[in-house]
Amino acid sequence: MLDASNTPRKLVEVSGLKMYFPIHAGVLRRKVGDVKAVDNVSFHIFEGETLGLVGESGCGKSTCGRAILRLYEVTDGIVKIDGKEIAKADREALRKMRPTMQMVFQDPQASLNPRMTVASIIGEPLDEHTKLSKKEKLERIYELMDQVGLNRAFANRYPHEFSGGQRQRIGIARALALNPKFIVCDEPIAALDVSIQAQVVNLLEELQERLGLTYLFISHDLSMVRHIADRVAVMYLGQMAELAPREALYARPKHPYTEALLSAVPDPDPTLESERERIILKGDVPSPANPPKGCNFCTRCPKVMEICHSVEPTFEEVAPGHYVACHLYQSNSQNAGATGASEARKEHIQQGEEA
Amino acid sequence: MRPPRNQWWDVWDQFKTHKGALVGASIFGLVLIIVLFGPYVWTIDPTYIDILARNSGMSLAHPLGTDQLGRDLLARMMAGGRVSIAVGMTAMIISVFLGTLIGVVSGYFRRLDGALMRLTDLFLALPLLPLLLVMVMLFRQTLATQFGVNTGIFMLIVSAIGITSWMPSARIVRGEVLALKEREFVLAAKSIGTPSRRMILRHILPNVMSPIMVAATLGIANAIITESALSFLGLGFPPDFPTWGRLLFDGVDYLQDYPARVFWPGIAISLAVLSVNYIGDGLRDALDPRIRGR
Amino acid sequence: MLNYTIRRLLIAIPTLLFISLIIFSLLKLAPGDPMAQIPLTVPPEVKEKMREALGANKPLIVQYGLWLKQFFMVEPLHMLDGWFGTHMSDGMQRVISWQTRSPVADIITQRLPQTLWVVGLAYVIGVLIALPIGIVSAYRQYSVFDQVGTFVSMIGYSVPPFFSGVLVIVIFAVKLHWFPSIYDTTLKVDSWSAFVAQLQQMIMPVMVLALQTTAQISRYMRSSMLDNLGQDYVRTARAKGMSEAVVVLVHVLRNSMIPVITVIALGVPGIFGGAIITEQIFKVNGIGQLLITAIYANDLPMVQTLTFIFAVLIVLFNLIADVLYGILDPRIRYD
Amino acid sequence: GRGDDGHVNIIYWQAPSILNPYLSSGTKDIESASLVIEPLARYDQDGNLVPYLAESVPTVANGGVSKDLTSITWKLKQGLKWSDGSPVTSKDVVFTWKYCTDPAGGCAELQKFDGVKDVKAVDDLTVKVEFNEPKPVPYGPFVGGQSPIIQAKQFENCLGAKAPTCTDANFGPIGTGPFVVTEFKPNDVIQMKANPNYRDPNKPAFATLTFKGGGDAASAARAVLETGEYDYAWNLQLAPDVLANMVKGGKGHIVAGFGSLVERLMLNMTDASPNLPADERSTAKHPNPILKDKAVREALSMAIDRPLLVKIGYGEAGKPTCDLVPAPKNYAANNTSCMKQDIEGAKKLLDEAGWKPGPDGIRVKDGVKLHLVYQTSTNAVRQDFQSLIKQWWKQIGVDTELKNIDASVFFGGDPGSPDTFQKFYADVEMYANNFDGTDPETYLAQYACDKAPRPETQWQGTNMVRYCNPDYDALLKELSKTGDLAKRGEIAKKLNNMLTVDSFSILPLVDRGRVSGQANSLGGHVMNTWDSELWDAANWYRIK
Amino acid sequence: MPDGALPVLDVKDLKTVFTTRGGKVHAVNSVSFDLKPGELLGVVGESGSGKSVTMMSLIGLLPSPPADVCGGQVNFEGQDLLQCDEDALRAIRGARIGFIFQDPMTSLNPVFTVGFQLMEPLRKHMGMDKKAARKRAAELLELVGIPDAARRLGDYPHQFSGGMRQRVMIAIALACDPQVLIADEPTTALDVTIQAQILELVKELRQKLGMAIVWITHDLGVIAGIADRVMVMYGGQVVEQAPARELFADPQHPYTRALLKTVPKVHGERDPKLSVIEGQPPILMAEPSACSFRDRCPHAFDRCARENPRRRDVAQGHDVACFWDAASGEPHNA
Ligand SMILES: Nc1ncnc2c1ncn2[C@@H]1O[C@H](COP(=O)(O)OP(=O)(O)OP(=O)(O)O)[C@@H](O)[C@H]1O
Ligand SMILES: Nc1ncnc2c1ncn2[C@@H]1O[C@H](COP(=O)(O)OP(=O)(O)OP(=O)(O)O)[C@@H](O)[C@H]1O
Ligand SMILES: [Mg+2]
Ligand SMILES: [Mg+2]
Repeated sequence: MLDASNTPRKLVEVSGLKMYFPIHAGVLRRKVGDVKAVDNVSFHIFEGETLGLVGESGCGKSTCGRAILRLYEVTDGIVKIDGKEIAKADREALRKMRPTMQMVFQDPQASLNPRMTVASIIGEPLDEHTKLSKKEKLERIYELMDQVGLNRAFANRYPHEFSGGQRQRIGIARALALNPKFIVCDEPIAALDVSIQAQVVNLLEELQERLGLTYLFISHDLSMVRHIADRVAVMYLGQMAELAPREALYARPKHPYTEALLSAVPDPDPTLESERERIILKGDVPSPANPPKGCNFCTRCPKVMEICHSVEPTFEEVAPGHYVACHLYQSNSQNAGATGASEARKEHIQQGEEA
Repeated sequence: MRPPRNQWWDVWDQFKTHKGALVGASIFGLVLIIVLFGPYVWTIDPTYIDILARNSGMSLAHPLGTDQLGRDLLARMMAGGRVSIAVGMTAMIISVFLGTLIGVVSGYFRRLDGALMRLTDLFLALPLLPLLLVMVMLFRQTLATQFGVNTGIFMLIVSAIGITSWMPSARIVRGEVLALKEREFVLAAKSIGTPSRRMILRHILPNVMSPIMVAATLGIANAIITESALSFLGLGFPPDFPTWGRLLFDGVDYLQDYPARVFWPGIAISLAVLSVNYIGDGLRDALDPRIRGR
Repeated sequence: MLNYTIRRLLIAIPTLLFISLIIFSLLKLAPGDPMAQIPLTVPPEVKEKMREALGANKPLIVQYGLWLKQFFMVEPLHMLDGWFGTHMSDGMQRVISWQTRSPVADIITQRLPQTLWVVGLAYVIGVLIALPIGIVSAYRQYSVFDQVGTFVSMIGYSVPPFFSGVLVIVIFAVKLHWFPSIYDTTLKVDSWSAFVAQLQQMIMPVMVLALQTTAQISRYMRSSMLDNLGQDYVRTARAKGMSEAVVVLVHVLRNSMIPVITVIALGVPGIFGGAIITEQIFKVNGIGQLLITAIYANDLPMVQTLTFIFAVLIVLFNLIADVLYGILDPRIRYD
Repeated sequence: GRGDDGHVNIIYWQAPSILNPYLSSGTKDIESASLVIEPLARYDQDGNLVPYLAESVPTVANGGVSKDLTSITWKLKQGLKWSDGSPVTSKDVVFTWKYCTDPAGGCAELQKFDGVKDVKAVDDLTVKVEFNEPKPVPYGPFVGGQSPIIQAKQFENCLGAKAPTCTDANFGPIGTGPFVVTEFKPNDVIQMKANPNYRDPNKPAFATLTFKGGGDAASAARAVLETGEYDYAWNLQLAPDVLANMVKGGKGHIVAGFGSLVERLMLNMTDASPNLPADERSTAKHPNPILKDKAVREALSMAIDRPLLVKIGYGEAGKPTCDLVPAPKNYAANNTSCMKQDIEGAKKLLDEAGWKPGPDGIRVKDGVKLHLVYQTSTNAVRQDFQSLIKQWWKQIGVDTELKNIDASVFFGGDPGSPDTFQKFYADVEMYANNFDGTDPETYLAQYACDKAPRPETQWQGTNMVRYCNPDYDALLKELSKTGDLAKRGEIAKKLNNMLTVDSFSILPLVDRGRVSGQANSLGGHVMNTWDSELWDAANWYRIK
Repeated sequence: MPDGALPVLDVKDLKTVFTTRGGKVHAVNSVSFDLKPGELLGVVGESGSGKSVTMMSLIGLLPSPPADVCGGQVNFEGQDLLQCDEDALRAIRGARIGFIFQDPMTSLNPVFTVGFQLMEPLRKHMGMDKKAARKRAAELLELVGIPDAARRLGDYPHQFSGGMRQRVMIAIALACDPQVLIADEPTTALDVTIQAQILELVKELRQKLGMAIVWITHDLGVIAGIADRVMVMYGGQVVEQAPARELFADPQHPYTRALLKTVPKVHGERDPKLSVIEGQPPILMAEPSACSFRDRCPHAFDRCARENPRRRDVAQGHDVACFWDAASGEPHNA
């Protein structure tokens, strides 16, 4: 780990975050269990950086992002943004802090109220948190529209009159309205097509540079995350599998899940594509209501060991800034596991270097 | 460049393009004008009895004929229209307001849901007639002394109809709200820190407009007809106080001998109901920007 | 699903008790008197005596308690007695109508056939007509059929039955002599001619009632069909080479029926509630007429029992509607 | 011969709910029951008594009534049989008395047995009714449709509180009348067949009978007059022109008869102002500020065109009247002073009394405006009357506020309701009333001073107008002691005039007849207004 | 792939117009392409470029109104599909030409079991009885890699995950062994891992069954992995068509070039900045009379605004619709 004194400030600190959705059943609707959408997740984000968060559908990425912004009442854990505790803040305090943290949503169509004009959508946060005069407000709205590259003439239009990329810009303008420091981007490009994805990503990058924003960039598009993120976190079934600086993660993934994930991404190059061997994961993701015992990847892991079925691996730093939750790298696991792990590690590193 | 203009202009622009709605609106407007200003032109007192002119047919003196006491039907139709339309509109507004309020609250605040839905069951199960009897007995005198006989009874009738007809819309609205709550734009508003009240007013309500419009258009028809049944039961306006429903009801006895007596109020009610329905169709489209664009 | 049903049923019990208490208090509060229809020649003292004999002047809570006991204990026991020939309810007072001095339950059972035949059948017919109309007008949206359908159903909705009923009587009974103007509740269908007579006397009330049902249900059906016709799975079905009939009548219809079936189910209690005005006009002395005469006569036990049964039906059919929804739509499993 | 004429259909737009008049005295119940159970004697179309189960009508002259007027002795016809074949005896008559007078039974005809000390079976066929004090008119018990004889055997377990448990008996009493019940559906329909043990072996001509109930007067009329589905329809209270048009259908005709039913305006002598405390409104504590002036009352009466009211509301079925007791002959005062409308006269009268028209045309005196609240029950004809009268009164400078109240509330007598006709929280109210049988004594006694409804009596009482005149009360007392018919007539007329043409407290409007519809093919019926309309059902036959 | 074999599907000058309240939308403008037996043709292009409409026009799946397939020929097995009547088309749809739709979540009927939906075409086109159809349906599910297939026939779509639903859709499309399979963005809505599974599956099946496939997508990575030939669409027109390798190695059309550049790579060098195609896709309110890409094209010159470029061959099996010559960097003079 780098020395704390010369690293940038940690803007967001998450530790032990848990977000359980209760399951009720029976005649009396007693609680019979939980969907452990996010289960004991810890990480931090430095000021001005982009943390990519990847994983398969349903692994809890969105839930994690929403829990950080307290859009859900979190089950447990601490979330600090800009030094202030969020997870347990009272309503008024939370409302005061809303301007510092904002969100851009996955589905640009669904996240815009179809019955509001662009101006009123972008103006809504201003109404909520500022006391600008009508004229000032309009001025600010136009300014924001310029910022995200929307023609001012569109102010009176409705969301359905825009293309997906433009809609996403509206969403971004809304998020920027209050000069936030931290923005959670929940799959902002998933619903867009390639050429437009690039526009949106560029816009986000440009804004980050200009305004010094910090992003949590949620996506399952690994190539795009590689492009935009400084560090990347991989989630699987509600838990962190791996977190590492971008280059390290893409060049030398440690967790078998990350490997599989990376190998599955098609490359727009037929020559490469035809030669590449894919690691195809078998089966579906287990239900987060009923995760497997031990390591939660053990049901699909190509390198599964005996220990994986019984002991849950801890999330540990195995190289500077590189965290993994896998028995292959576990420092304090039992002997049998340890030998296996070190062998596997060797093999693994070789694989990574080949890629 | 145009500054953002009032959204209602957009609504109006779209409304103008809906043919059915335009026809409906013009007919309804015409009916309104006749009913509101007609009495200033056609000045016969609707309760004036001209016993010599009993049961006369259409003539210049009485364009729509007269009733069994020789009262002028045209004057009665206009006076009746005022009341019927006012009752229909007001009762509909009360009913829609209650239905929307309860539907939205129970859909939006999970904690209140169970209780409010049971309340809805309760109202669905209440026998209308005894309930009305009780209401009339308990409040008629007070209201009549407070606001005058006709206003008092008007208030009583519209609230009676209103509070006994909001349940279906409450159920529908609740369902819509439950679905809306899961939509991302609600979450987006939450992330901005929008409080519940504004969340409902700004994001939920406009999006449950279309079932509300349907409930409202049907509600007017329902209220006009219920009012006639109430007058019939003696719970309504004083007997010499004409309403369309009452004229229709009174006319039924004379159906064979003087069919015009049922024809005119029947036509008036149907026309009002139909035109309101088409207006509702148009409004629903006009209120939805997605349809508007097309 | 089962759990959900059971839980809803459990919640229904206190709800219903509460509803019944409210209804009871309302009925007591309502002005009027069981002796109102006694001629003015009967002196007040005698009326007072009669009231006393009925127990109509006891305090509200006593009367309510009595009704509860009679309705929930004596009546079920009596029913069991009827089935098994036992004598458990002997000597116990059943719920007695003030007006007829006879057990309320017996009269209700007597009335049910008429109501079911006429109001029930009208509902069924109304629904059966409404569904195809709704389907066709959605499938051919904005066609002439659709426009005319909208127009007619709105008219149907806006014409009160006290008008349409008398109109058909004047046309078909008085002028044309096709059908009787008065429903004969004593007719026993035991021969072909009796069956024809039954049909003849049912046609007009059924027609008037069905008009209203048709008007409403067809509107719901149409909008539900429209919602579903635009869905992706319709395209899939067509891509599989399915004929239009299969696409519309199998794939789309089943989905469209989901909301409509609940509307239909919620209308069923209305059958038992009767169609008061229509029953009165055609003299189909069913449940609706029973309720209205009981209300006019201030027959508290009768009104209370009828409205309570009605409340039970409403709560029950609310539940059935929800359960049906769950059954028809496999995505929804209430739990 | 019996049963030769097949089937007859009767429709009453109010449906019978029970066939035991002792448990309900609704007209529909009494009249339907009169097909099955019979009294000792009935009134005929002229109000004369005719024996039914009795051999003859007892009088002082034939010795049936004791000289001191304290007892009456009835003799039953020989060989009378119940429809189940058992003989009718004096025990049944005694039982009937016991049944009705049981304190827990809530008998609806209790007043029929007012003042009865004892009823004794002298022998199998002789019954003696003893009274507490002399009864000038001893024909209360067991006379008329309200007081038929029921079978002791059938009802012996139904005394008192057990009365309502005898559903079978209440729905299908064993009787002596021309028909027996085969099926009774309460509030719906009754099926009957000829009584095999009816005393006249040739009667009734009809083998079966259907008595349908429910609906409204218009449809009942239609069924008899236009479609011919029914043979007899009761009480066709419809606008006369509507009825006249239906008769053109050619299937039936109207039968009408006049009794003592009078539609009248009651003028409240006390103040009903809502500003008074609830238990002082309409009580003797506050005289009516407007109507205490006799001139006003008289003017109100003069302004009314009674013949026109009849023409519009009742046609053949009504006669204008100025009398509270219009019949029978012996008691009818036959006043005619009010028959002609006199608007100018009324105006003059008011002018003279100091009521001067205000700027809006409404008369005022001493700051009191001539503003009246006029209430009645909900009923199409009454509402037309209200409108007409309102207009006439307006012509003489009286402002009227109309109010109509559902009949079940208006006549309901619920002390909690402000809208009952007893409470009379209005200045004027309109309804119709009549008297049982042919003697108006109790009827006139309704206007004794102490019969006024007031809080102390839980608002029960019959003197709606709160008329209070010691002379009237004294005259009433005299009537109750007078046995001589002519003398009784004199006194009754005087009483009648005191209420109407002298004081104008009660303004009679219309002598209402009974109008019923009868199929042209139905024969043998004579309209009777003094008893059940179906009193002669045994004589009915089909015209072929 | 065997060159020169007769195409199974030959589309010429296909035109489709939508009539809307706002006016006519020319969604497909003179699209021509062919498909050889066993070949996999990739179709790429940004959203709204007319990919789906083209394919649906072929087999009459567009609702009419508003759609009107107003010109062209579609030769399939010796007949022109556009001239066929509804019944004939129905016999071909699902039986000879299979279709997989974009969104697996909504493309299955939620209230019928997967088995029912899978057996429907089998019973209709293959005339199987219930039992045979059920057996075949289970085989098909097995084929697309759904474990415990026989039992899952009784499940409803919502009981399947997105990936599995898409496999069901594939199974339905394959049910009657079609000659041609049209897959409209079958993996766009899915995760990379699931997408990888499905790509493998399609490769496998193609080998096994040997049918021709049209694969619509806007993910160039997917195309690179599986396509033999690629067709690039823009503004309702085909702008470039080439064998896959050649297209990626030597794109001719400026749009294709730009498109390839917008894609970030997951392996190899990371580009510091994504390049974008500035501007908006064209609004297709009229038939194109000029190059529809000219507003966004870095190489546009005056001719582009006057004339709509026609497709011209640049190499064997490689054509492009552009006035600009990529090789020379000069306007082409044909
Ligand atoms: N409100 C909720 N109630 C119950 N369970 C929920 C709720 N929201 C999410 N979940 C469950 O939590 C898990 C994580 O969901 P989440 O939406 O965070 O996934 P995700 O990683 O964002 O997936 P995607 O890529 O599809 O957006 C899922 O299994 C989901 O079913
Ligand atoms: N029903 C319709 N009415 C009017 N225009 C339509 C309709 N369907 C499609 N279009 C238009 O046709 C054009 C082509 O649409 P198409 O669906 O083929 O695009 P696509 O290339 O498949 O895009 P995507 O990648 O988003 O699926 C678009 O401009 C679209 O607006
Ligand atoms: Mg998500
Ligand atoms: Mg598409």
